[in-house]
Amino acid sequence: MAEAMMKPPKKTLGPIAWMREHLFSSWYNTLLTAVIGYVLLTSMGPLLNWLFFEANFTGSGPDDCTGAGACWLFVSQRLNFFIYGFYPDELQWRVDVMFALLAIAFVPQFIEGFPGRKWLGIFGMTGLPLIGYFLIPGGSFGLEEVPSTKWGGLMLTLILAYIGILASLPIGTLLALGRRSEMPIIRGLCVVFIEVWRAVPLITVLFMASVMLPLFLPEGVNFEKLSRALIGITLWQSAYMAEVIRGGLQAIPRGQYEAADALGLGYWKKMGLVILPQALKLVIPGIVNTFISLFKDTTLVLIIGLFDVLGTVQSTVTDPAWQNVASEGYVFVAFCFWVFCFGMSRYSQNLERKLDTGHKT
Amino acid sequence: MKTETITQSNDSRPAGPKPWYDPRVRSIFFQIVAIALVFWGGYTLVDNTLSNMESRGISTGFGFLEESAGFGIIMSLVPYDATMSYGRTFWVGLTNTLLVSAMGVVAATILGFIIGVARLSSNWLVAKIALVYVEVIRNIPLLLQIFFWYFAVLAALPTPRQSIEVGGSAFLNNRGLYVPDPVTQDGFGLVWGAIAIAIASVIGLRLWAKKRQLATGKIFPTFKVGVSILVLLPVLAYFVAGSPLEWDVPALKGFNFRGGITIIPELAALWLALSLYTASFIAEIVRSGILSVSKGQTEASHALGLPNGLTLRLVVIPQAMRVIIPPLTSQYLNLVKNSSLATAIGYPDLVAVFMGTTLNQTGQAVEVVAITMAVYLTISLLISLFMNIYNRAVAIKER
Amino acid sequence: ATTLENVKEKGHLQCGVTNGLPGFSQPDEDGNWTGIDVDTCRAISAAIFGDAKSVEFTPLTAKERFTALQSGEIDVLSRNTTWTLTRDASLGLNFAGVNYYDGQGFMVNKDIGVSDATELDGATVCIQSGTTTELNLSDYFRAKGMEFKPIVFDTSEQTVQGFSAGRCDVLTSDRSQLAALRSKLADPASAVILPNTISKEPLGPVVRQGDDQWFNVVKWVLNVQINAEELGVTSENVDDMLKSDNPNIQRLLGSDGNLGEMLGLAHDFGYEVIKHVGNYGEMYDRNVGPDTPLGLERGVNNLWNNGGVLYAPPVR
Amino acid sequence: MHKWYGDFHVLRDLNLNVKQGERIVICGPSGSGKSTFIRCINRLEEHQQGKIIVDNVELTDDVRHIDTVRREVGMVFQHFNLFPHLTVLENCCLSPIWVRKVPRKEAEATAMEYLERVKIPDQAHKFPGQLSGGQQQRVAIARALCMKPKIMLFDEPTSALDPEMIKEVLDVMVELAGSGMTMLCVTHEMGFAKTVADRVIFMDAGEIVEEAPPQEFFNNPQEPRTQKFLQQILQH
Amino acid sequence: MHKWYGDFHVLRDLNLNVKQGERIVICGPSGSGKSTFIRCINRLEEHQQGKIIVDNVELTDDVRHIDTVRREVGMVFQHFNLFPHLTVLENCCLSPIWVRKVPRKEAEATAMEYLERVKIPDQAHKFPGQLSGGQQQRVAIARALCMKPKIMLFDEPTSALDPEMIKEVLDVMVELAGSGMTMLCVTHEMGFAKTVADRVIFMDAGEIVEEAPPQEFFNNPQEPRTQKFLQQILQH
Ligand SMILES: Nc1ncnc2c1ncn2[C@@H]1O[C@H](COP(=O)(O)OP(=O)(O)OP(=O)(O)O)[C@@H](O)[C@H]1O
Ligand SMILES: Nc1ncnc2c1ncn2[C@@H]1O[C@H](COP(=O)(O)OP(=O)(O)OP(=O)(O)O)[C@@H](O)[C@H]1O
Ligand SMILES: [Mg+2]
Ligand SMILES: [Mg+2]
Repeated sequence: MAEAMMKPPKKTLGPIAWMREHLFSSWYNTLLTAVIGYVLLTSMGPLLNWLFFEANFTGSGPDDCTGAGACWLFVSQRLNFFIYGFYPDELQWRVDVMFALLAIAFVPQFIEGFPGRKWLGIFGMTGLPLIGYFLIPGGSFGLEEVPSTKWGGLMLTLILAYIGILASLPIGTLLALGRRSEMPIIRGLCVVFIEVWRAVPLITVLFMASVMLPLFLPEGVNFEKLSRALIGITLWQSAYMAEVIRGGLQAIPRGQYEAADALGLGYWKKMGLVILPQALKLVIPGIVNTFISLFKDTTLVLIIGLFDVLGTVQSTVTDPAWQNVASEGYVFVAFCFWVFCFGMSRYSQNLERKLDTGHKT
Repeated sequence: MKTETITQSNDSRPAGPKPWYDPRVRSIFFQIVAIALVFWGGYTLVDNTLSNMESRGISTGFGFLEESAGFGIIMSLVPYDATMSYGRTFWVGLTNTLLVSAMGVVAATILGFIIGVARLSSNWLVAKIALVYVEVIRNIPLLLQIFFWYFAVLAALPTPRQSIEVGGSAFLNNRGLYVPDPVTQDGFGLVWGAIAIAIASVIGLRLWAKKRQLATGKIFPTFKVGVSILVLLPVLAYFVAGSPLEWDVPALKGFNFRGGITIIPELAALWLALSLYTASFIAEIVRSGILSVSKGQTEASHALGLPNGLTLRLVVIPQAMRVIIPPLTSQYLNLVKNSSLATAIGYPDLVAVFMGTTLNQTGQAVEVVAITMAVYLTISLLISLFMNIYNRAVAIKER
Repeated sequence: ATTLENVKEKGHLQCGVTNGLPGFSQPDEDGNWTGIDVDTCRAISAAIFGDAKSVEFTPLTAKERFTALQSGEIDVLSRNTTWTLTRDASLGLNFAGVNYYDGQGFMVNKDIGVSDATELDGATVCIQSGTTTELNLSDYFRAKGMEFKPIVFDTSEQTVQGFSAGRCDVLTSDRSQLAALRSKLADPASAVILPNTISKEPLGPVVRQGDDQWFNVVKWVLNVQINAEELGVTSENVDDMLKSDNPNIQRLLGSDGNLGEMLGLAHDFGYEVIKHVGNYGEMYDRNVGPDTPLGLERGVNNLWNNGGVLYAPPVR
Repeated sequence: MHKWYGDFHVLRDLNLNVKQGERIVICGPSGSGKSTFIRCINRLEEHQQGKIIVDNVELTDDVRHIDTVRREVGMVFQHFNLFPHLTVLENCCLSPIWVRKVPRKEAEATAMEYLERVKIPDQAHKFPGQLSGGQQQRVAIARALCMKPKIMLFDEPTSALDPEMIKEVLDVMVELAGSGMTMLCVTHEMGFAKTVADRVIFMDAGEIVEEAPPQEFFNNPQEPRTQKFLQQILQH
Repeated sequence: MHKWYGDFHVLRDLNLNVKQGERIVICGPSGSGKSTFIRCINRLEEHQQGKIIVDNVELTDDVRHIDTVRREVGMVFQHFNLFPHLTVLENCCLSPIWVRKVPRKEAEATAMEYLERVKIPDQAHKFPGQLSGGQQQRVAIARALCMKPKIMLFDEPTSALDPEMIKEVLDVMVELAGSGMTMLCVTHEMGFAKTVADRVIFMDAGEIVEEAPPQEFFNNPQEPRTQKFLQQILQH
């Protein structure tokens, strides 16, 4: 009597049944649906009109913005400034190369099963910054020098975030190890360092880094403003990174430590070969999330007078030639950030899901 | 002969190894080195700073806190005018920071919980709206959102002369929201008393009702009765005392409103941006907290016959709170720190007033920045401490 | 090492300016800075290096500026900074002179129908943080027994944005800035600048205290420019003037004597300054004068013998 | 009764009649659908075809029916599923107080009674996390009993326990069986099955393969699949 | 040897002499200190009084001694503790390569040899997560063997396994015992003890209560505590 072929009775859901189940299952759900539906219907129309239907996309100057909608012309005319800042036009290919390399290294990370994506990722973490180190500022290999004061816009935002995260990873790892060390003084120092940095707002850190740092250093020792902002961001970020990594270290079962001990591995080998590879993999989502928040926080460099993408937009929306383009500018910046952050957060969520199931097997 | 021997012996520890092979000695050595490095680093830093400051003729010390400030601040919770000292500007900034932080924490928590639960709603539309909200808001820099709210709100509101009137006594315009300021007269003490009594009796009622319910299983309509007591008793006292309250109603004088209580747009925008932004994070925390309670728990609760609502209330939420609290704490800390972005739109918080104007007028950057950082450190330690205490109270007892 | 030596070693001058104020210091789209404060720095650069381009600009907000100078982040602060006693005495700074004599004024929206500052009782005032204007404002209203509400912004850009968004009735700043800021409004005609001037605002370059040589360099570059105008030396005729037999001009341009070397500069530093940047009048006309969008008359900023207060000590 | 997970036919044409007071042991290889079956009885899983009738109430989508059935059926899980934020006593009283609306005093007295029966009255004020596995499982049994159910379901109650604790729990279950309660128990403890079961049911691939009193089942299994399974289990 | 956890005296006056090639099985009730004892030998725990001498090296605080001892002693844990981020082969090669500084080629060859001995050479390039419990435990044994230790310690190697997998692992251990390796094994598998042990040691409350060859131990236990324990264990 094995009815192996018997099919389950299909629960068929027509659109009406679907709506009954998902929108109108009870009186308050019906009410909620009605209210939200009404608000959506009334607000989406004008918004879409402003964004697209009545907006101006083409033209050559402020006078071509005639429609009632947004003046995207403003953005497209200033796009060069928003992306490269003051970087000289004829040298912008160098930035473009970096953008391309960045895309080559990291876009495959989002594609399941892309051949060699692990190696591309490793290149992105090591080779890419090295190339960037020579390419962007120039000054060697016959490349014309571009001082950091000329960097700006999206490119500066990416540089700040990228270097910040890259440098804070090793420092954060050391701090996390220190915080879990059995030596009370080392642990204490790490705890104090981490907690202090985590407690202060980034803008005070940036303020210190940008105008006060030379006061603390011996006379004559000085770095340019960008490097100092980077030092501030990195130290601040590594405190957060340390906490993320500590979470990973704590998630590694004691048995792993003991097994490594039993195999005779010393402390650094134990950490480097057994514990950290597992812990770091475990916290990649956390690291990506930290990166996202750092990426957003780079906007604060605007307050210390660096022209990141928000800074460039802000400095142009008051241009008297263009009337009332602030909304367009801000929407553009919001969109830039949103695309990057949303992509990354999706990536980390997928990874989290994968790790989650990976654990159960 | 290769043997493994485990012998009992009454002599104490085996003879110690050479010091440099003893992990204890090594660890002490490393720690001493670390401490020495830190002290040396700290010393050079302080030394450099002092000598740099001296060679550049920068005045030092905290004497400046006594000097008269001489600049105005638009909003302060403590009495302030331009003749008061720089020390006072510190308190003005601090209270303003605390105000917007506290308001933000409350609003973000409420909103975050609502949205977090909405994410799990069975209503498709509600769940999707909550999802879109979270994904949009948390992926856009806060600074940008602050600018947006500030300038968008300002642009949307009318000038003082075209104020939006609410009931003839509250006014909304681009200078802020003006509401009447209650000025208590003699005899208002009676109303205060009534309020106190009402609150006390409602608490008593709740305790009694819970006890009765546990004792007899009967449920008392605490909420309805409680609200009635809270409203009726003070109102009654108010009329008995002969309406001892006058309202300082804002009025248009010259080109601005005077009188009443003002909520300035800077505060509103900052508060809005901070709450909306933080709420999107709290929503995710709440959602994952609820999801983290294992399915077995819900099943066991169902197997015991508890319906969905009670399962959520008695089994899921109490356990979810344990998962929610630690990340919630760090969101609160983030909110407090982020309130320092006030400086971008001119809300007079600690960073804007003290680390901004005061620092600039006195030029004593090291002292001012040190004080500011100490304040944030203290706030964050206090919040952590408070949250840890709570956390310990709700922690699961383990073997 | 002295600041001058440091600067020479670095190969460039680090100069703190505003982060955007037309006429004083403002970057264009390519990052080239212009303005009267910028030209002051260029003149110093010309005096040291014989080249007006060996200067890098650090944009600073008002509240960052002194810390930046104190810490050594910049060599000279040329950021429309008012010379006051406190700043001279307690901040560890020295004002090297005045490159623009200014006074604080008010700009109001036409609609509110105010024509004099005394009618401003109860006004909401937009203002830039960390300025003397913040203090003067408070003094002025207190002295007149009037009330006001200050809205304090970080940058002048935000101040204008706040004003044009209707957040405040009045924007207060130095009068020269008001003109610049007004030009940034979407509709400049909608705002008027009130006639009142409520303070003295001598603006000039600032250096750190305790390095007299550097102080002298900056001071005398400025004086050279003013003297040049008085003597009729311009960037156009400076080469001809080298052959002038007026001993004053000869000393100024270094064709006679080596006054420059006393300052630690080249003997012909005056020539380089005028050649690359021009005299004070040229600098003024180029950046803020009547033919610029700001359209400011010389007024008190004219030479002493032309009804102004510019009176530079002689180069001798 | 039939049940599907998506297209996967987990339970095929199960047909079982349990009399009051009967004690039934269900066994079978992993994945054969034992848990699923037992969870259907409590409506923790939905069945798609066929009828489940518990104490004269048919389990349908009607919430009232589900509630009624759940009150009459106690369940003990493999992983105990105690509520870690409540003490042992509170765990036991939760359902009586909130579902049956018994006064707390009374509920606590009953709970203590049952805790005594499972031999851990002294642990009443500890939290589950502070107990050993065996003790936790006994609390889970007491908790289920506190609802005074007519039927008890056990889903491998001992498989998450250490060997020594298994005995504690089995002892309690044997005692319970002696008291005449209707029991359905998924277990691999053949000793237990021999001692108490009225019927042993062997399931494989979602079907009931064999159904017999224990002596017969163990000594003289009919189906080849059962024989093979018993061989494996009894090997060591 | 004595050991304390704080004020708690876990191991009291243990005294044991193991000859080369001897196979010793340790049993005893839960919490009696078996694991602690075996972990002390490997210095995963520190002992506070007395001496532990392994292969003529005394275990002291000296890092060099600890290192030497750990090289000579292989350990297999209850929960396998394989490194999930490395393949089976990499797991086995880790210690030879990094501690014994064997060239990778050679280490891999040795590892394959041992994997063959535990009968899973075909799994060499899988990750531990892809293996069954029994296979994992065999990898753990191979990993310990790859260090070519003189002594192997087993801490309840089968207690985390399903009944069906226990046999696989025991078979490997029996084979290993046959090859003349010194073994200390904590286990409750009495069958195994009977087959291979030279001596069975019974511990309770941190003390060695009885110590005897297996026939004697099982058939004629001397101490009442041992008798009671054996009764319980053999009951089901
Ligand atoms: N939620 C689910 N979705 C899809 N398949 C499921 C689900 N739950 C169980 N199954 C499958 O249904 C089958 C029966 O599972 P069930 O848990 O009832 O088996 P079991 O006999 O209790 O096994 P065990 O002895 O391992 O507990 C298994 O093949 C299982 O993989
Ligand atoms: N880290 C520790 N701190 C304090 N007490 C401990 C610690 N580890 C073990 N103990 C205690 O030491 C005693 C011996 O523990 P051990 O794990 O050696 O027992 P065991 O014989 O291996 O038991 P089992 O059969 O359960 O594995 C137990 O009472 C245990 O509670
Ligand atoms: Mg099951
Ligand atoms: Mg053990």
